[in-house]
Amino acid sequence: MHETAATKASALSLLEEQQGITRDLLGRLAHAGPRFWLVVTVLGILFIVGIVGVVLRLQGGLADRAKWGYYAATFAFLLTAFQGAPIVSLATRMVKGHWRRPLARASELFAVVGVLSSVLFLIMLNIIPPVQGRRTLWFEWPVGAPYLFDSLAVIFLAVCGLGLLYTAALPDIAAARDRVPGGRKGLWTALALDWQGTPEQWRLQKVALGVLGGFYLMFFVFTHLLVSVDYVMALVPGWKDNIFPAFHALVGLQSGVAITLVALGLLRWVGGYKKYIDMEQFWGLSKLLLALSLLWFYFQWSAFITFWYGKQPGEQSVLTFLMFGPYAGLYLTAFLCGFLLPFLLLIWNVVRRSTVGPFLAGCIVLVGAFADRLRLYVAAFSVEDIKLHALETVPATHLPDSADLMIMIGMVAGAILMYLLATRIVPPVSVWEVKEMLHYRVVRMFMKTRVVVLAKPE
Amino acid sequence: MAKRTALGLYKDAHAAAAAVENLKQGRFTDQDIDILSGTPYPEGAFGEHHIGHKLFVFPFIGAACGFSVGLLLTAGTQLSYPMVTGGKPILSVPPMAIIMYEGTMLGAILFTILGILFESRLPRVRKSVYDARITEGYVGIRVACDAQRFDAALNALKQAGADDVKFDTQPGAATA
Amino acid sequence: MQERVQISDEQINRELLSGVLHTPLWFWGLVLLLGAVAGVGVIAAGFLVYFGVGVLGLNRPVFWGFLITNFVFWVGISHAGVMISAILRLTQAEWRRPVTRAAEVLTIFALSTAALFPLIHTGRPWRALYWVFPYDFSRGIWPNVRSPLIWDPSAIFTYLTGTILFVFIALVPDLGMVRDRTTGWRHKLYSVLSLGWEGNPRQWRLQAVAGILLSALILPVFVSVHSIVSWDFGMAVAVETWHATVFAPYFVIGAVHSGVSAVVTMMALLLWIFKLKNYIRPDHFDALGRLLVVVATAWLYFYVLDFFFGMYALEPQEIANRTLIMFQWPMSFMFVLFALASYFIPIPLWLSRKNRRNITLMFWSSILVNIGMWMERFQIIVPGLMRKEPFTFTWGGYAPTVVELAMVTGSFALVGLGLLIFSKFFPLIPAWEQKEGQLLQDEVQVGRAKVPGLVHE
Amino acid sequence: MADRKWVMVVDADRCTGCEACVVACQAENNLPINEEEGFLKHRAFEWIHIERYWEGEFPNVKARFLPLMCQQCTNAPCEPVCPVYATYHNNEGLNVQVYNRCVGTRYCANNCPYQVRFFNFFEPVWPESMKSYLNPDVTVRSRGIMEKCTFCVQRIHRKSRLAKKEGRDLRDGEVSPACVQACPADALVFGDVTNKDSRVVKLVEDKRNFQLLEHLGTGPNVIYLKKVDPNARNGSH
Repeated sequence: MHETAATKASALSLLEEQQGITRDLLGRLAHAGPRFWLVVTVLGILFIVGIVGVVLRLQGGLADRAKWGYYAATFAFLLTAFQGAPIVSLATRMVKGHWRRPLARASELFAVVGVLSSVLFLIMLNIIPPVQGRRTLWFEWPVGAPYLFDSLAVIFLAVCGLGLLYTAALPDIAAARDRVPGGRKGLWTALALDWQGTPEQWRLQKVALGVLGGFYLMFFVFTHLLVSVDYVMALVPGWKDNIFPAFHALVGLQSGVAITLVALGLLRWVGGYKKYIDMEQFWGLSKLLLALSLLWFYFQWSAFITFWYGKQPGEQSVLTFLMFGPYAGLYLTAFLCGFLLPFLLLIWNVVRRSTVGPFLAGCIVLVGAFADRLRLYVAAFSVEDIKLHALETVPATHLPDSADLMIMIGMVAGAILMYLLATRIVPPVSVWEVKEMLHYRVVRMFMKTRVVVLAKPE
Repeated sequence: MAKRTALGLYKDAHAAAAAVENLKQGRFTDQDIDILSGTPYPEGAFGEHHIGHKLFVFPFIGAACGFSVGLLLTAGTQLSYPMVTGGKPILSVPPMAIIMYEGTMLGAILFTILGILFESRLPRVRKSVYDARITEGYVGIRVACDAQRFDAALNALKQAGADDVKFDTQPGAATA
Repeated sequence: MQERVQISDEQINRELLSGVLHTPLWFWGLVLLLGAVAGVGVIAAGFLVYFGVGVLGLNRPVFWGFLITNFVFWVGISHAGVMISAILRLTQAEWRRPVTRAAEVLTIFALSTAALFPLIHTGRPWRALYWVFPYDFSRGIWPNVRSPLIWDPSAIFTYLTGTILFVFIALVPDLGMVRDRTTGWRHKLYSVLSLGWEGNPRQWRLQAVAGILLSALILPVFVSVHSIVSWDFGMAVAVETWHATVFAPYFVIGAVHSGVSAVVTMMALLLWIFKLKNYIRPDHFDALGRLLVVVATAWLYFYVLDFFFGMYALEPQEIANRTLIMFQWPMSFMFVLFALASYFIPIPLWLSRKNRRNITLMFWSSILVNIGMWMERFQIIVPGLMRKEPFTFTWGGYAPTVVELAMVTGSFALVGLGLLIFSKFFPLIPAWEQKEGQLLQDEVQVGRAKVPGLVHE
Repeated sequence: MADRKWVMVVDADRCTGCEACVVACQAENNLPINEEEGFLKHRAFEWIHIERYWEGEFPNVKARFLPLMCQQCTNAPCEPVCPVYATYHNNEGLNVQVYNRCVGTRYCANNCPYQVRFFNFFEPVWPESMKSYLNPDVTVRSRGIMEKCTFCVQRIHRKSRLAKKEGRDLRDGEVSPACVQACPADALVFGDVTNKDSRVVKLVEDKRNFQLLEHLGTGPNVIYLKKVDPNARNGSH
């Protein structure tokens, strides 16, 4: 039942619609409102405060590991939430979901934060003790472990993310080069590498996106494995928990989805992209978030039930240390915000099919992720003698001082700042992908009812 | 009063839709008209009204029942037969949680099945006019109405270009 | 889907019912063959029950062997059904249509077969009832809910019940169709089974909703089943290599790996035996292959986590166990076979689209995967027991006996037999879903090209 | 009756590995007769057995003997995994096995880190002439069930009944399992640690004491005393 005349007519209107989109989205690129710059300045100041905090910390020296717990947690949070976000776009791209198109860029843009976390990692390197004579991922590996390999992983991840972002944004950059006047034209011309959108270029871009996407996912999981073991598990004596690296990465995926939801909400309500970002995107992501939240509980439960049933003294002390002892509060927060609240929110289809509900769930999950990272890293860093066979005495809680607070707030602010600045170079809603969608998403009559026809090109 | 039933069979779904339209114009309501097809059409394809259902209530009731049964069994057996094993508490919650979870899910599934049957009005014992060709791609439009409006119904069905029209011979009785 | 065939509903009915309405000679031949093999297995089981567990190759410390391995294996296979039907239903993957029912039915028979093994291999099977059922009200003697062996039956029972009902609900429209095509006692039978289905909008609407809702409900069960099976081992503090936190997700993903491979095998067989080339097309194998590449890689990740972080703590048993698996004949040989079969041969093959669309190759490689996964289960269970405790004095070995081999082989025949008999009574490919798929096909004009599309409500 | 806590002390320094305890246990508890095949198949019944480990390099090789029986763990891993409560902890600190309940899942044996649970793979048989030698106080186990050292619970009960009749508490050393009774080197000492002036209490406090696989937290009620030999390794080889 295809009415050819209708399709022709729609083809014409389609063209106009596409031009409209291009003009609109690139127009926003040309000039940002004062409100934007206000936010940027505020964030900038906070970022500087954060840097000051780091400097203060550095004066305390690197020897005392316990002092650096909050710094490490902040780094871990960036690695978890911000760098987890791009996976949302690449995963949904792999399954060819049309609903993803308007949100792909919003999530990919978070890759720029990789630069910040790589810089932060420089200090992390000097905090952990050498591997000799202690339980470690590397056994007695001769050279470079863990420092070399960990930093390589972190840097690769960042580079891969930037590559992904660049490849995905290339057509839009070219469009900006052609249309947007002003000082940044030179930059765009340089970046666009005379992209003309020939079929070969498009095909190449598609392949590149696939490959980079796969690599990013693998690097993400791998980096989380290294960091989680070298900076958390290996520092807690008697903690042998082989699901932990997977859990660490899982929280990454979960909070990646969450932070994307938050970004979408802000783009919709504050950024003024209501036209493009609609319930459909929130709906799709909220289903993903629900699944990942369930997995959160599943992974924690598998670890818990094994230790609880095992009843070995070593296991018991780890449970008390990380869940029910000094960090019970943080763990409770992580549990509520990482699993229970989002679960209770998102099982209702009414909530999932809204914009506010998923946004809210996203915020909650982010809080949970941060609490979880604090719990793990602060706890692990507060252990004195890591060469023991089992944790004999549970070390006391380590409370944040002013410097810690400055670091935590400042660095997160810095990450957001980078994101905002990036949106000045690359439109936060992918022009070419949204335009492409108009081809493949058609509304038609099916006998007496309206239906949506989704086409999936190979 | 006596009701009679007619069934129009259409090879072309559009024709069937037209028949429904005719009937609607003939002041036949959705209650009188039944659309029988061997394939699920998108909702409203024949201009039929939206079908409401309360299926989503059932799993929650089921879950509640299942959960309580699970709780009863696990807690009850442990308390009524208090044996210390491996230094675990007499009322060990984590194992209970696992079994209660299974109970909950089982309850939810069972009630959902019941809900599906109930909401789709199955099983259906009372036989009415039917034709085997419906599961062969034909669409059947069935009208049940008072004896005196019966001819109007037949005409409406025929007008839309029915490939075949069947009806019960005498009021009430059905032929298949 | 790329190449699209439009078949008349009448033809669909005829082709999908041929297996139900006519019984060719080969059918009886196959039934006899499988029956014989299964029979041998049953006789072996009789042996076991009559003479005692001694007829198995078990000893101290290896108290669990082939039979438990086989149990885990079949539970794993049973995860195919829900993986395919539920997840693909929820994600509205179009290519699921012909695959779903066969996969679910495979689940049913695999699970029932699996459930037999732990029961038979107990020392006193005739007493094992009160292991499961809290029936002894008079004396107030109850099963011990703290034991994973009580969690198991509860999970399996839930999963089995759920799947059977799920299959039935999705079967009702087709039963109506069969009812219209049969006469005599069969007509009566199917009239009863189809609950007087006549396909009005309400029934179809509920059918659609039911698919989604039941999928969503059965998915959590699906995850829990193999997790709980894994906890049979994970809870055992005495066997260092079993006592791993990663076991639950690791077992589940492994189950999906072997299960989906089993579906590939079965689809190929269906295609060849029932000549269903109009329904099972290279596209389906392509899609399944693509899915498997992802699943298998995820499985490998968890395998590495388990294998590596077992040794991470450098406990003597862990080291002893790894040395046994990797370097000591014949385990080392098995280890190499396992690695090649379960991942390193099939996955590289499936990376190329050409191979994925080559059905013969998919058939054999998917069988290879399941050989590998059977070994994987064995390597988890038995070596752990052989090098259980640091008291080297009681380290032991294990070699299966004829009885065990017969029972394992029999189990395969049993599942095959079940599927065959099911296919005699019900169409293994959902006819109505097939028709719906055709109805919803559409195209979108992009420039000069016609891009295949789908109608969504 | 009053809660007791039975404990056995094994002095590795005194043990000569003569295996008298093994024979005594065999006779007392109606263990099936172990033939060669049983040992070859790893199916022999030895509720208590002596594990022999060689130490040191030739020429100065030393044999170390480790008498091993059910450790009657406080947190016994074997107990919670039994689906039918066939094994549980009683108020005398004993880990008891209920033969009638047992269905033979063998899970308990898998989950015993000391490997001291034994399974009746076949129906045990005795020659006609030996039927009359069976101990009437001890159940003869049928096939398909699990069994293990009970600290000769039948002796404990007989003596406590006697004590009850005479209206007194059990005297220290009054109860002794077959193995303890038979040990010529006096390497095995058995007693109730709730009775403060018993011999085991003193031995338990000995500075040489240790438990097998302490890190598992099973809390065994069998206490071992180290060999007084500078280059001896402790029990957990």
